[in-house]
Amino acid sequence: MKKLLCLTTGLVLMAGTAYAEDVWTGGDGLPTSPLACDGSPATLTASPYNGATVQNAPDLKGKQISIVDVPKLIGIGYFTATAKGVADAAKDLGNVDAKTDGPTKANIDDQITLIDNYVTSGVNGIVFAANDPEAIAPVLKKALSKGIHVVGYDSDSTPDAREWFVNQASFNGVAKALIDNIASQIGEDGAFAIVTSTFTTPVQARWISEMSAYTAKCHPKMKWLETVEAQEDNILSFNQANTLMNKYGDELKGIIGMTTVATPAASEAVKQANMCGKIAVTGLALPNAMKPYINGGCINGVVLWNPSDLGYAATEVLRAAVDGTLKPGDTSVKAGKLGDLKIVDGSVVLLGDPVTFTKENINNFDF
Amino acid sequence: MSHSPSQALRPMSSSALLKFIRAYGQETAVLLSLLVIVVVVSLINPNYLGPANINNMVAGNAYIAVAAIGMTMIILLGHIDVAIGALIGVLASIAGTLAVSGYPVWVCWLVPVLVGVFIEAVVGVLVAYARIPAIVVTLGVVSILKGGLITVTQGVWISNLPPEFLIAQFRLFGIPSPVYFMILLTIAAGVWMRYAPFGRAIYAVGGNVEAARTVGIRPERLTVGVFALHGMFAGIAAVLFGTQLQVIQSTVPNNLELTIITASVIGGVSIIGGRGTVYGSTLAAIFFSAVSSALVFLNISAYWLRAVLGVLILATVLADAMRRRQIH
Amino acid sequence: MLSRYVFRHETILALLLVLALALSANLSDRFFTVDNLLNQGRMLTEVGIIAIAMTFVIITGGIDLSVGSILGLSAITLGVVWKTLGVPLPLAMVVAVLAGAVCGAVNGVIIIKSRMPPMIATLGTLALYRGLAEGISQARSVRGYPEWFFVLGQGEFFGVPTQLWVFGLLVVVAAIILGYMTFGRVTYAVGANETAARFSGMNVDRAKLLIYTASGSMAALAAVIFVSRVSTTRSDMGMGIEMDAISAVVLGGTSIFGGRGTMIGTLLGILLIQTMKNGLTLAGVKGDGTIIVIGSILILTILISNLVNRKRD
Amino acid sequence: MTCLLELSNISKSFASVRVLTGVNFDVRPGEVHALMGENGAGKSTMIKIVAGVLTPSGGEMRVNGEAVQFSSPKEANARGIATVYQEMLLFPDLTVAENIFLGHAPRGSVGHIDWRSMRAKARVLLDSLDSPDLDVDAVVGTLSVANRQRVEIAKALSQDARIVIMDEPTAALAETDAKRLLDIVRRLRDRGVGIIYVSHRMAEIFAIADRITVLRDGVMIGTRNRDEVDQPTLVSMMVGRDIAQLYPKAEVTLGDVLLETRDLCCNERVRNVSLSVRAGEIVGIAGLIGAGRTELALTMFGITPATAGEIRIGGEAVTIRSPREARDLGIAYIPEDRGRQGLVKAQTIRENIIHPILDRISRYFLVSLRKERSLAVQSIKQLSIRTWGADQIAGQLSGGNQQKVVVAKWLGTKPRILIMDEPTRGIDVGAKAEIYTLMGELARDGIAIIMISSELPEVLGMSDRIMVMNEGKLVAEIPRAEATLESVGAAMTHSARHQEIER
Repeated sequence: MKKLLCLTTGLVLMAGTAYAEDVWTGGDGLPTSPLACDGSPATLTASPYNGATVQNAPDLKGKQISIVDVPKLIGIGYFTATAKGVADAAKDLGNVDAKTDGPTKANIDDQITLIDNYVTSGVNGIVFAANDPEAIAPVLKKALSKGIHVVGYDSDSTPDAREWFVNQASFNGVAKALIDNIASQIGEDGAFAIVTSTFTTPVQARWISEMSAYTAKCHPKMKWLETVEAQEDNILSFNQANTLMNKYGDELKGIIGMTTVATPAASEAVKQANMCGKIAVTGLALPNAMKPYINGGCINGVVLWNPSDLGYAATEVLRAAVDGTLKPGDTSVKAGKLGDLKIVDGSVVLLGDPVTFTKENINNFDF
Repeated sequence: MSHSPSQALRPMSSSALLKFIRAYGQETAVLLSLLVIVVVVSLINPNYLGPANINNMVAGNAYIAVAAIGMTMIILLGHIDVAIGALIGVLASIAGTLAVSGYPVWVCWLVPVLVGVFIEAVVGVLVAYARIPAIVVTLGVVSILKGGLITVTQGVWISNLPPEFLIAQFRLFGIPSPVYFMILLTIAAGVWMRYAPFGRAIYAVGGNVEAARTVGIRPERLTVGVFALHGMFAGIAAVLFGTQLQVIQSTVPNNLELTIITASVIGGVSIIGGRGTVYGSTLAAIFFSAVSSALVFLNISAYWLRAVLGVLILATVLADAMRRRQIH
Repeated sequence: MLSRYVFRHETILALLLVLALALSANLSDRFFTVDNLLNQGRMLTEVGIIAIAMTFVIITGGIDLSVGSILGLSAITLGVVWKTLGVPLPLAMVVAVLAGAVCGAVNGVIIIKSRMPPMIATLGTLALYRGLAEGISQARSVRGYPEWFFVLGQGEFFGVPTQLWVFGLLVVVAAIILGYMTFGRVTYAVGANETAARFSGMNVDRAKLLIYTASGSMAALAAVIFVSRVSTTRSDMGMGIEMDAISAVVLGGTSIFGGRGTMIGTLLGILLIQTMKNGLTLAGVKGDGTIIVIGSILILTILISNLVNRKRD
Repeated sequence: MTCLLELSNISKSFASVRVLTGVNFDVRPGEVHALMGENGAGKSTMIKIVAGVLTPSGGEMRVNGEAVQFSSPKEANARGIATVYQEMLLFPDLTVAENIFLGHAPRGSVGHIDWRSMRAKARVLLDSLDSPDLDVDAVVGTLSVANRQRVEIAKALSQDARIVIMDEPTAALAETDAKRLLDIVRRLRDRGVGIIYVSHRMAEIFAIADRITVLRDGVMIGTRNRDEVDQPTLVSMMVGRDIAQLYPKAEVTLGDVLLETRDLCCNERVRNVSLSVRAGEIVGIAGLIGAGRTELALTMFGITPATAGEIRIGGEAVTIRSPREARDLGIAYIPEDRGRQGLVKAQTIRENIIHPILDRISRYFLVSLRKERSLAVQSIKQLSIRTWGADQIAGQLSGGNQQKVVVAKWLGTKPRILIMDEPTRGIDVGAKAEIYTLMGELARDGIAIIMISSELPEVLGMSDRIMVMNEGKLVAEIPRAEATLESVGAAMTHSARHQEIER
């Protein structure tokens, strides 16, 4: 029995080793378009509108509308912040009833069911962050066909299933910010590792692909050690970060957290291991979760857009679409307190460049 | 005579070592597997056995080990609790909410334990007196706890926790406190289950309810008591879980309950009840973090972690089934 | 007498369902529309199909926790066989269902041969099958299915969602098997007293093997419909669906100890849960509130049913 | 001399059924008081009342002259009453020492279980029971039946019991073990313990009992000193009528040999059994529990297929690998454990009756509800099953009527060979008589019947021939004319191989 146990464990581990790939970055394998190394802006090509059109929409211009915000999941700080943005925009606009409801797990089926129910209940607009771009498409198309306006944020669906998508930052922009940030801390020949959510999460996989391409293009000597999964689970992220440090020892100079859960957890791991200053951590993170580490001097800086602004912008864009002030072909849209936002790639509203939170500015943010 | 299996076993009983292995077979098996993993992986990458990594491996799943102590008792009785994951999430959030509201830390640590005892005692009453199967009760409780947690916290992370509250980050002689909790509670529970009449009664009821009645044990009362105790361990596990980092999420790891149940089962608790100790489940919890760490060290994608665990569960329980067939 | 008891539980359920329907209709005028009701049918199909087979499994006194993972593995099989291996899609669908059947059969063989408790055996394969799904797919989604494929999950047939026909057909077939066919009698006998069933000349092992294989196949069929409904394949599909299916079956009056339960009960259980999910959402209750209600209803229904039952003994 | 225990006018009813009526019984110190009666006579009910498991509906119970009322076994224990249960209520995963002391283990200074002293005390106890070979640390699940029995007795004695109830303690023991057990009983008696001893074995009763009380149909027939009675008197007290009356053995002309086995084996449990049964013949198989009788039946019925040897049906060699194959060859088996093997108690009579013939009464796999009902109604009538209808739950019937349902379900397969394992266990005398009559009728119709029974009067009364099994072997074949309690009993207990099972 003991033999059996050991044997199977050994076998499975060996089988796993044999199967393991050499360098597995965790990217999605789709084509990439890394930005220029020097930061010169990418040429924004104006392309024709490629979003969907809402059918038989009632004319609600200026009238009171009710909208629902469906994030990937509820119960994590990031989407709590976007929900706050949605609520703020609704308050600023004055003629929008907004509500946030989402699945308790990042589960495609629950999200679809939820949206479907809201379509039936007859809301006027939906803002969403998709768990899967394809899976969510049918139900969104159904909403469009019933005269419901649909705007995405954070994680897109296929373009033909929504009108507009508010992009927090372009994929290659985030990739550049993260890689440049880590490179500036650990040097051009430093080695780093990534803690991501799961390899199945499209957004993270996209970023990682872009990061990999950008590293190859602009920081060719940097060593990408490996990418590990930690779901949206802070204890697991913490453990994985620890394991990375233990595995690579002095070789590991930096960790990039790809989720707002992983980055503070990795920071905590570095702090608890007394490796502040020896291992740099950066990544995507909410300022509130990072304040102890950045103010304490353990971590230099993390990258993120303002998720509240993201929710805010999505709501503003939706209102503009309902009112007809935002039409296919427009190149910018007015978004309340956020001012004018650019529109690229046919139907993508750009929130702006990602913000790097450092000791200097982090206390100005509260989300 | 040769047709009784007992004959084959009897001559061995003179050897104390064999006796030990026979009594703690599954525990020994887990320990050996753990050693095999440690030896193999550290040969490939010596960093695996670095003090920091050992610390992480032992501490990383300490809260799972603590929760598995209670789960072991529940399974010994022949029941199961699939709500333990959600419960740990709820109790951790309660602890965190109290902490940021400025209550003294001992209140923040004690209240979740008491709430855990209360909730599980209610489950125990439904199981023992209303005779609803434990899996049905706890299936319902999962929904109530999960929904309740989101409704109450609105999904907001609890941050700005006072440093003195973060008990899981305390260290003594460089070893994080969860390790002490895990070891002390495991030994305390192990000793209690061996030396306390109440502890022995768990084995009696799990092994043969009717026989237990004839020796004066009241199975219903005992069941409620064990569930309450299980709630206490859940509460302690929740505090350890919630204080490990600087923030408390209102979600728990996916399938946390399955991990805890698996730790108990791999640790040697017979799912039919009546046999097993808490030492095995604690070893199993450490074993899990050793495997999960080994996967990173061996560059094996975490995809395979689940497959490995699945094979392990099947192998151990198969071994248990085979051994049982030998006994009866 | 047995049928009388069942009638009682089903009466409670039916009353609850009527109550839930009435409440939902009262709370939102959009609930009682043909459109919404049919659409709810589309939503419940996957859980429903799995619950059909799960009813048989639980009546034999077993449980199958691995169905969610089998769903994931079959979905991945479908995607990989079609896209990576280039097998024609109709054939890939067959292969996917076969893969599910094999997974189910493996469960059955483990349970029969090792006499491991089904809960533990399928807890093991739950992890194993999900691990395989993730390993095989390397976590990549498969997309780009042809348009005709979506007929199954998104299309309609005589104005009713395609998969609802499938589900309806399966419910009827399963109800006939369970209620009127020899196999149904064997299923009940195995659950109520396995030894007596064996001594009555029934092939208990074959029945169990068939039931677990069917459970795997149904999970795989649900996977194909699911993929067709959401247009994509992911390795995390179906996570946790086993609990939904088990809840529906148990709510439907099937005893977790085996020997008792009906297809009508399971159907009522599924409908009740879906009605509450839908009705509460339309009434403005959020998802977290809804699951609290469902959890409470599950415990209360079984509690009431148990109390009624005990009084009668 | 004061009695340790005195029962006066004790009655017990379940629902509206009276199982004990006005029983008077007493036990004196240093006495073995045997309790006898057929199955269903009320012995177990009486024992359970004394042990505190059941509370009497009427009457008075005194321990050491003091009136008592027990509401739990624990209270009976506290009064010095201990029970050695027939089904052995032990914990298979725990050790010998712990099984003995569970619930009243020696405590240490902080109230903890003192394992060292517990093991030492267990050792002393076992030694006093002449069992120095029994390891106190052995896991009970690995022990032989005889050793478990000793653990049970040690458990009873561990609480200073003054009264020990022993419920058929030798039923499963081979001769040497049974003798050893009787020695233990004598030791206890000599220590002044009062023993209530339940047994079917006449020889044993006469060897050990001081007084004998006979129960029949819940009524006390009488208490006699051992030297006042002889075996035939006891038997007629138990049975209540002439054996010839109870066992209506009809003369039947025997037909051809229907079933024959040659050197049939099933592992170690059935060894080289060769027997034959003719049409219309009733062959009784006697033996101790564990002698391999049931195992032989299970082998012929395909539950545990033969590992060697041959089975011939109507002269043709056949292989039987499953009950279904056995059924198709015309073999039916009425199992010994009605509740576990014979019936699905939670289902209706109707459903139970068609279990073995599901395939035969269905078309296109659809069960013919019409045929099902008519078969059930017909069976109820034919076997006069007392029920309110075919839809009554089988578990609600009395033991005798449940047994008739089992018989009915197997008669529905139209068997040529009927194996009946303990066909009258736990059913009342009336139902017994009906079963015997039915057996006679079936034999007259040309069915070959193999009857396995532990009730010797029944075996003697009904069989044309008696086979005796011991340790898996057929050790004797006795024609009806030569069969007596003594001859059969001797063959049963005489170990073919004089080896000790336990070292």
